[in-house]
Amino acid sequence: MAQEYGQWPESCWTSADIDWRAAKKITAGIDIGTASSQAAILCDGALFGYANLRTGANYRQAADKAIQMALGNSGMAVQDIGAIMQTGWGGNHVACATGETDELTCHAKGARFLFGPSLHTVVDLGAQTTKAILLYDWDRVRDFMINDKCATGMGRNVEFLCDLLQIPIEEIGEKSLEVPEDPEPVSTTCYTFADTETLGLFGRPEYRSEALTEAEIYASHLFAIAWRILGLIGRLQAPEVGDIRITGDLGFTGGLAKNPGVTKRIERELGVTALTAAYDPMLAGAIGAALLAGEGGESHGL
Amino acid sequence: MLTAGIDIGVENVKAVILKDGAIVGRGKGRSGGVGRNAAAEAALAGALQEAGAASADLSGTVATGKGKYDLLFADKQVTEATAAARAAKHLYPDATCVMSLGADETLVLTFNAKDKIGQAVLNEKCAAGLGSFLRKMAMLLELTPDEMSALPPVAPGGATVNDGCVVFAELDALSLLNQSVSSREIASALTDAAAIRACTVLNDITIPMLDCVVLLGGLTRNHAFVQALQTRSGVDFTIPSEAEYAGALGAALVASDH
Amino acid sequence: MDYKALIANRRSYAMDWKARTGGKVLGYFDPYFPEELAYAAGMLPVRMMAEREPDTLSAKWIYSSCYPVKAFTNQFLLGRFDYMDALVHVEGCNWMYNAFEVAMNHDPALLTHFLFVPEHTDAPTSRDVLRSELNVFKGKLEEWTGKAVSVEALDYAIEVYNTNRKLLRKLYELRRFYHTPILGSEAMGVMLANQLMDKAEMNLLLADYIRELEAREPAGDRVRLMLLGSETWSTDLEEMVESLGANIVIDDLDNGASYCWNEIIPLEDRLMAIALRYLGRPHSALRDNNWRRRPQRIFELSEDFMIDGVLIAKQIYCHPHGLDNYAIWKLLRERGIPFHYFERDLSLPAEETKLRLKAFLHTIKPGLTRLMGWHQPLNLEV
Amino acid sequence: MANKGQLWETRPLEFWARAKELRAGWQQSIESKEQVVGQGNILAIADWSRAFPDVTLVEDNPAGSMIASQSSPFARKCRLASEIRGWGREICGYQNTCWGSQFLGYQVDGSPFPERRFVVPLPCLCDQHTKRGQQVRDYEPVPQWMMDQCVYLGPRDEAREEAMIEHRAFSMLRQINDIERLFGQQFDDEKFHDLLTAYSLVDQYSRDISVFMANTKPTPLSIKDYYSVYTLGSLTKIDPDDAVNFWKLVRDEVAWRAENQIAAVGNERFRWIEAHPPSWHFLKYYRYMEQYGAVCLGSQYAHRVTAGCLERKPDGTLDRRNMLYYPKDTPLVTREDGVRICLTPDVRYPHHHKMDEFIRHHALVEFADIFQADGALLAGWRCGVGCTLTRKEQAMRLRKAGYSVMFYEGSQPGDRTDLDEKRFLEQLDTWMETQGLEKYAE
Repeated sequence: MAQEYGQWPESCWTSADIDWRAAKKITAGIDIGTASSQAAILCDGALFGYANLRTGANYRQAADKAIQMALGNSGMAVQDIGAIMQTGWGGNHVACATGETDELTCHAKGARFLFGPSLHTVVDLGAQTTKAILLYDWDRVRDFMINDKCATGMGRNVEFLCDLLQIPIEEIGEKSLEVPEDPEPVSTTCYTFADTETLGLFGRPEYRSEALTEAEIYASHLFAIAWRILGLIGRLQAPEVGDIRITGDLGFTGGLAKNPGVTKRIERELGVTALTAAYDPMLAGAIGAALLAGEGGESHGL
Repeated sequence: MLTAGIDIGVENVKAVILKDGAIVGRGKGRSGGVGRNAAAEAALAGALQEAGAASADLSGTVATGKGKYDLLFADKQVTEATAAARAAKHLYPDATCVMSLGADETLVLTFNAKDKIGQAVLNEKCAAGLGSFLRKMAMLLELTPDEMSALPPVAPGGATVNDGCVVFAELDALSLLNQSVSSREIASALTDAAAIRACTVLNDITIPMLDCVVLLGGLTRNHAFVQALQTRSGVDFTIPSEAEYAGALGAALVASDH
Repeated sequence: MDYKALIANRRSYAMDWKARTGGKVLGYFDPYFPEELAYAAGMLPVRMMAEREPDTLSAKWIYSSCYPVKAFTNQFLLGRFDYMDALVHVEGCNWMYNAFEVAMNHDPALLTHFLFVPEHTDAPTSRDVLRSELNVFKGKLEEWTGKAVSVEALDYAIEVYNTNRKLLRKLYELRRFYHTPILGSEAMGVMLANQLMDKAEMNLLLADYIRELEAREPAGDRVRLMLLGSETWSTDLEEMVESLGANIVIDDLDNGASYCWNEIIPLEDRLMAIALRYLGRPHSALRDNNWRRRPQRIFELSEDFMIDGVLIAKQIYCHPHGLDNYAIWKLLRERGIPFHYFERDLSLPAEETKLRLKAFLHTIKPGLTRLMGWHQPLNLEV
Repeated sequence: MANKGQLWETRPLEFWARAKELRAGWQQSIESKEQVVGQGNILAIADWSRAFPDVTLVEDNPAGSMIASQSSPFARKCRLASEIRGWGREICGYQNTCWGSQFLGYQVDGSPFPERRFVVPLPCLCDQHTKRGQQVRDYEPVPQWMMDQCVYLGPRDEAREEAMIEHRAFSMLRQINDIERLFGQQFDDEKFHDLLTAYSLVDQYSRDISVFMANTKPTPLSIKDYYSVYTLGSLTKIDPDDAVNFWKLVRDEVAWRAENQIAAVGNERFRWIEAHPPSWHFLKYYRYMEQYGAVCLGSQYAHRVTAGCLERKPDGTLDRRNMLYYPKDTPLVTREDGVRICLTPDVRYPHHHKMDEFIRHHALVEFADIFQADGALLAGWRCGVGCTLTRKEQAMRLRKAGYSVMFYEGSQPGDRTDLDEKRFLEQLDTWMETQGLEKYAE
């Protein structure tokens, strides 16, 4: 098998310390995304196990595999879980689920779990959709913005671009930050435009004062993504006059949250430092779903 | 005289060694991003090996393709249009039109009475990256290139996706996936949508239809796509066996001019 | 009323109408097109429907543009509008103008006219210039049909159209009830069908339909939404909203509420009466620029129709509505009306739109949001 | 320019020095005086605001392009500021950049954005301009005077025009009266008269320049240079006499160059045309094309200055279509009549896309023919409706008429976001190569 450049390694973990048999309440959440799927199991509100894997073309299979991986060798079986909430793009395919809810609410709840109580603005950088969420109370959604149709699929496209450029996805972000100053971003309109532009940036110094370095090319691409996301965040609460601002602390979830080439640039433009997640930020949706499952299947914050 | 032509695209690099108008060696590999020069060197080495020659034997090396300016060792660069025109005219002296389908670019050329290029049309940005798009969708749907190539045409009343924009097409494909439509049916719809996008480039200058339209480029290996393009455009394409190496062939022909 | 069938059979309806009456069919797409005038000249004004079809043709004639305009162009080139004898463009959206040009140049036999309607609707001279333009158009119609447009014909047309508007307003009145008997998709379907038909015939159908609705058992609790944004050509968004337990009860779309909101006030000078009706219409986005009427109107409708939230669905690359976003967002935010803004094209991506709608509906307290205030005012100094 | 492949004699333009002086003088005049600054569009052939002592009307297109040329990152920030408040990507970057700076409240150097005291929105020409200036009124209520851009299609119809001109004249007169009343400014009718005659003369000179460019091979002036002085003709706020003298200077120099075969570009081998104003950052691409010996002759827009592009008269000579003619010795008319004269040609702007059938169908083919062009480079601006309208159809017609056409894309002339520079240059290479031209090494 040829080297895979565009994919995050799959991962799973099951707690060795928690005695699940003693737990009063066991709940699980499964988040089936278009590119990756996650499962999270909570015992009395504490994370007991999780899994993060590629979705592939079969949502049902991915869901089964995710929950099995999260259960690990703990001896717990699916039947032992009190309630299982499904969410995400394919969040209607999970055979063992007892409830279904929308992604935004899950991400809000999951992000508070991952980032703590000071969190007010969540930016979910998924493979397919990008969402900016403003929280209120403990974990309610006050307002949210989802990417324009033209800006869909940004996350997965980074994966594909890494594959084309043959640079591992874990490295592209760090590498892009090695530039002294960000070059002009490529097109922020559409990833097809952005890709064709990025692929053309190599070589040919006569067009520019000097040819772009490898790092500058990655920076150019990731800066464009960051810029597009910035517009989404800004729309949440644009002040009458002045620069973009956000309320309270900021947290990133989703696959691109692990790409500092995107997140650091957003932080720089906003002048803030984002909170650090206690676990893999891709788990926010699944953890949120598990928390919602624990609230007795109430699927939204009325 | 021995010349080399290298076609370095966004996905693959192809090298051809030409001896007195005949291909005597071919090489191919992935092109990568920063690794383009190395990839081209490797492809050229492969071609030379097949030709049983050494790089010192070459009297000229010409590069074409999106990465042509990344190659440190090429003597000259020519645009993809020139390379495609040279290759088509070399293979089919009667060609009246060439369509080249790459991973990133779709290109259509017509010849005028003097066998010079009359009009050249490059795809609009909305139709960029069709080859890459189909590969990306194959990855999403977990289908191999052979499976993509063997897809049936879109069935009447079958699933369809947006044909105006590949980004929207992808979104529609994901919706279909969620509605448990089979991967193959979705892939057929995507192939058709890509063919429609390619067809818009062709339509720009070739109505009424021209008699000998030569189809070149890597996408010609995808039979389902070619079939869909033929159906959508009504053009009966002439596809040479060297279609995939045509860019490199054209470049090598230019090299032999000097 | 089987509005779906009426919409689907629009071509055969128009052909049949032509055979029956010997009249000509006239296509238009701008909301400011003075239908009465064409109707008085014995023509059938029909709003053109943009429909998604595999499109290999439009790119040769037109670059980029919004998707409905691309679809129009493609449909023209495919001959889908072959039943139209005439096409009139009203000064307004430039992309639409481009489609008009393509149609005109592609088919020289098509009768075409360009009608200027002021974008500055409230100057004292606006009505004069519009009246002058209507007179020019009347002359053109007479040339096309070979017949003079009589005062009686004008009066009849005005009467038919006024009746039509009254009936459509009744439909909207039914939507005002908290437990309304009519769903948003049905109402929009009727609006769309209405714009494809001879109004004298449609009025009969409408009267029956309203009686039927009045007798219908009202539906239960549903989240009440308002729809803003670009014109629509289908009811798929309304249907999706309904599948999630909500209902669109009011809109401010050019081919929705704004189409029927005001009537012609009779004047001795019939053309002036028509001119005043169109200038006095609820503003379309492009014409809402001297004295703004849209934000205030949207607020008033939101109160009148007791809505819980607003959906703004803009066509991608629809700049008239893009230009109005600022004023409308600002108004909705200031008054604490929840809204969700998104862009769409002719097709609605099912899963992505559902994701938006579900999440949006979860932020609303049905029936109470409007009364209790959306959320506590946001403290920006957290 | 001593490019390899020199075919013709060439030498620098002499009017440059005077142009620079005028530009500097204008800069000084706006910096030194306390002005009532409005935002919007002049909407007429002559800049009427010049007839007020201290009124300046800033158009958001040039304001936006000035910001963009000063700092690309700041312009990007401006557009983002505009975007987050709802104005999307489909709105022209010129306006988004200018409005964005207003939303941010500061300019590129950090100083506060200058206050606008009135707004003049322009509808119709390109309908993205419809609400031009409106956002100023939305967040900081100031007076607004809107004026319709009335247009129609079909053969000239003076009766139809009359109502349109009256409609426009009413708006403009009201605007002038209101500015007098609100800002205590006196409108100088004599100066207005001078402006009209001056613009009329400038129009004739610019027509002559266009004729020289069209008739002479090699062209004595390329559009690259012409654009540098273009705004001194129709848009700027220089003194009317200065404008007339300057344009006479330019005309005379171009006439001399034409007579003596002095080329604008020494290696002219390929003449190409455009269809609309280029983006503000286009200079380097004109230069790039000159490496191939390809020289640009401009567009109908470029040859407009005050009215109409050229047409061939029955006797074979070239003349401007719809000449604005208001000679110096015309007796001083009333303000009302002046306003009507000022607005009349505007009803039928020939570079406009809405005009009589002949121009609309064949505008570019006719233009290419008159200017003896070899090909056309046409732009598709995804979000620039007014600049893109009918472009594809024109390309089709040009191709049919035997001209070679290249089409490139961007989001809009005021915004480089979508202009994939590398790809664009590759397209230029492709175009030139397929025309059998090779680049001369510098």
